[in-house]
Amino acid sequence: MTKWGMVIDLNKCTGCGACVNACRIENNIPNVGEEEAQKGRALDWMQIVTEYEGEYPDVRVTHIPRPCFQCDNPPCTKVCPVHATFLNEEGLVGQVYYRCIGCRFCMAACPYSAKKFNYFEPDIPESYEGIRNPDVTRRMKGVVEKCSFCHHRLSLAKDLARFENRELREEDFQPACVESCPADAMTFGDLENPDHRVATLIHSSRAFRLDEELGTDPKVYYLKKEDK
Amino acid sequence: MSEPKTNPSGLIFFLQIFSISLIWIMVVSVITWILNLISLSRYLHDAQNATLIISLVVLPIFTLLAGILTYVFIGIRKARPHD
Amino acid sequence: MKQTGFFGRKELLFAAIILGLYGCNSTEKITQPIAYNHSIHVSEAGLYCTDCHVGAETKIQATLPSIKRCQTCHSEMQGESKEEAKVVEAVTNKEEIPWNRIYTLPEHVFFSHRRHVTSGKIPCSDCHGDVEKLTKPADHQLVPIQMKRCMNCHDQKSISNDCLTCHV
Amino acid sequence: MDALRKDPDYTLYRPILESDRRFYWAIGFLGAVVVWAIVMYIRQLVYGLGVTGLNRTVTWGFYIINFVFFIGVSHAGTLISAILRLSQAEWRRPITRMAEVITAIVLAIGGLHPIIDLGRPDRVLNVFFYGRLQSPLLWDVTAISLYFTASTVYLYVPLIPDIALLRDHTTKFKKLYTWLSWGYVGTERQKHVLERAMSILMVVVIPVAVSVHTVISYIFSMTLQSGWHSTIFGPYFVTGAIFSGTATLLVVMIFFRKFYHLENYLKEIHFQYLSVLLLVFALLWGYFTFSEFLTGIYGNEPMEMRVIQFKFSGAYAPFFWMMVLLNFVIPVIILAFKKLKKIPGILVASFSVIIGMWLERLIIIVPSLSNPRLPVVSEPYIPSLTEWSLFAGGVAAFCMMFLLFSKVFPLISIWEIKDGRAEGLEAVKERLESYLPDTDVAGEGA
Repeated sequence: MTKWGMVIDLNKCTGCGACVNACRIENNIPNVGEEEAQKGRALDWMQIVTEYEGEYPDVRVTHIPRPCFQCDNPPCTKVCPVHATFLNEEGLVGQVYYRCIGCRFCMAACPYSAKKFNYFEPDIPESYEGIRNPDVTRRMKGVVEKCSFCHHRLSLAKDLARFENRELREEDFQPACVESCPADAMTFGDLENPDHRVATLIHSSRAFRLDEELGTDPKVYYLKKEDK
Repeated sequence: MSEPKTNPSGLIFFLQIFSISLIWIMVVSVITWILNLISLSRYLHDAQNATLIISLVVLPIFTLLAGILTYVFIGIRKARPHD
Repeated sequence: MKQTGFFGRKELLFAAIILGLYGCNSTEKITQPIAYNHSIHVSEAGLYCTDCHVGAETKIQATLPSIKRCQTCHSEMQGESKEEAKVVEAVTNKEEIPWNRIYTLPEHVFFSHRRHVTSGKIPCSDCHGDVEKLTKPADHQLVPIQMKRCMNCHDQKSISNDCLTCHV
Repeated sequence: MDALRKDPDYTLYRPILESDRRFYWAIGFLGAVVVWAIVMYIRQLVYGLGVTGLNRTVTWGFYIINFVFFIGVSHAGTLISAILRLSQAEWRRPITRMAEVITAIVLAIGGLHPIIDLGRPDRVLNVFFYGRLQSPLLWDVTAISLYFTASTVYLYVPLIPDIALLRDHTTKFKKLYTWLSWGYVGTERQKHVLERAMSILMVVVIPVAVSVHTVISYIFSMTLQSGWHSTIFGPYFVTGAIFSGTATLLVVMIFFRKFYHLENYLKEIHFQYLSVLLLVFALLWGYFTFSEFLTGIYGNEPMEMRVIQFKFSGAYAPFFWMMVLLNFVIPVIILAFKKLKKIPGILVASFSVIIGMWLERLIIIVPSLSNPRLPVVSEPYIPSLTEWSLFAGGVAAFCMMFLLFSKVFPLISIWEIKDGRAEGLEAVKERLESYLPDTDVAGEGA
């Protein structure tokens, strides 16, 4: 069984935000505008969480890109009253916008603040129509959304592989954030397939997951930042 | 003045029958609803058994409440003095 | 005391109106600019669906035929039909015929024709009905799009019914 | 009609028969507030939940606070009335009806709040078609609908004899009363039927009431959020619910005593007795709060501590200490001293508890959400005009529905008062004698 996962090397991550922007464009994430962003309603699926350690001038900054962790034991899917968010067979946590009733229980339950809520009708300007990704559903007001590991890309990759009558390869399916990372800090693949780089990377001595003690079993691993 | 009080006219009788049937319709729909949800959760394999029990407990209480109400309605009507 | 039935005449009328309204909620009929005859094209000209609706086998979307498709046969009259004359006229003027879509998927559904037609080997008529026997253009979906139908078929063919398969 | 005027309990009928100008003013004002709230809600429907002050991390605000608060208040009624009836406390007679009405009305209003809170209320039926039983929200739907049914039945059944009295003695709403009284005239058999039904209901309603608020607390305690994930939440919420409910009942009693001149029925002693309950629950609430925070602080789990510090000395400190003051210090001081425990004092204590319990719900919900586990930026939650309006609308709807109820049905159970006069005295005497040791048994043994 495949189990998609991601490894992010914090040593390499510079916090440039390319992944955030790639995600925005790939997934038709609307720009909420400055005023709304000030209120804390930005819709970015990929967020860079910055951790500061130490006092000035010896500050150590760690940038942690945070997609949805696609937990294997997701706290969000348990509480959804209508099966709008669920864990699928490949270990991806899905979010179906047309089923969601907008109770925001999953947001309250997610310990990683990975879910976002459309407080207003998402505004995608006319001029964006040409570059809008037709494979990703445009969200409507009042629903919760989140990172899907670019599942539409997986669909297309599988489709193409079947069409060309071959197995799915590692490079066939890469989420937009991984693809765009200029520092090559992100690796994506099947955690249970020994041929994929992620499968070996997660056994690295630097590998850890955020808030592992919660038992949520996230599928996004980080490689610890080390002083060089 | 006290003539229609124990032998209600057609409209009121209809309303009374209506209110009894309403509570039963509600109980039956709640039961079908919960059972439907249980079968759904079986299909999706996503509910722990304990959570099913929480919802199942509700059903007899709903039925009991409807039963009490019916008992009161019919009991009072039957026991009224005939004139 | 006046004896009346359980329901008066007014109530019956009212109920009839409600039921009538419920029954008549038929959808809008779709009309085509040209009364296209599927049956002739399939049985006499020996065409396949994918000859005109290109993309069904290789792409995500099947398409409505462009005028270039019609041009291959209808650059001049084949028969005597008035409808054909319209096609020939369009071909000579190099105008696209404004066909109207009957099947449109809601935006939140991802459906790949390639996956179903080529990989799944599902005949067109499973989802679109017996279009090949139609002598007039269909004015409604012969087999309506319903999630229940999709899920039943997926169940029977033991294909994943995971929501993410179709809804992203 | 004239016969009714000679009835010693004419005061109880009077609100139904006569309305003065104050009543219309009150209804007009409350109605305006409710209409305003509805307008604001429609605005929210059109624009989306963006009109509230909620944001990315604080996803639940006023609506859920009010939901928990209102459902809590609703506990007063049915529970208090059922316990008092079950324990055959004779002083219950003028109190039970008001308590039950509070439950039914507040529950209806509180039950609406989750729907107000939904981003897509148009899809609420999904809960019925595709609901998932493992979600605590689904347990809520079932529990609240059960509790609403139970408390409405429990309000209605003891109301039947009063409806029959109204049907026989008044001319207003004749059809309604005839419909709802089912031909009750008070024969022995009919009384027996009612008594049996009531005794079953009393027993059923208590566990239902307790379980409902436990289930509400599960919404929070089932998540992993620090400050919510606590085993004590079930009983803590139930205690808080009865606490705020009792306070509301006292306020309602004091108000209607003045408004409808019920001094002859709601005497000082009733308030004294009920306020003892309020005092007990104030202490109980203090105990629960103490254990909740002590375990958190002693364990010193970093996330838990962050939330606790946010409450103790952070942005929510004013609300927290205000809550302790209003919920514990003020009521305990007022109710522990006989001199202060008069009706004005009780009114002050009750109001302080109502506000304090609302703050408690705020303190439970917002600080946990404001402190997400990951150091993502969390903006402060500032409720918008829409949320305040809907809050005011909820309170106004409660007052208005209560006033309207008082114009159709008596707020004090007339038949229970009459029964108390006719049989209560004898029954209590008999019962008391049965408690006491028999005087002649000792002599026989010698």
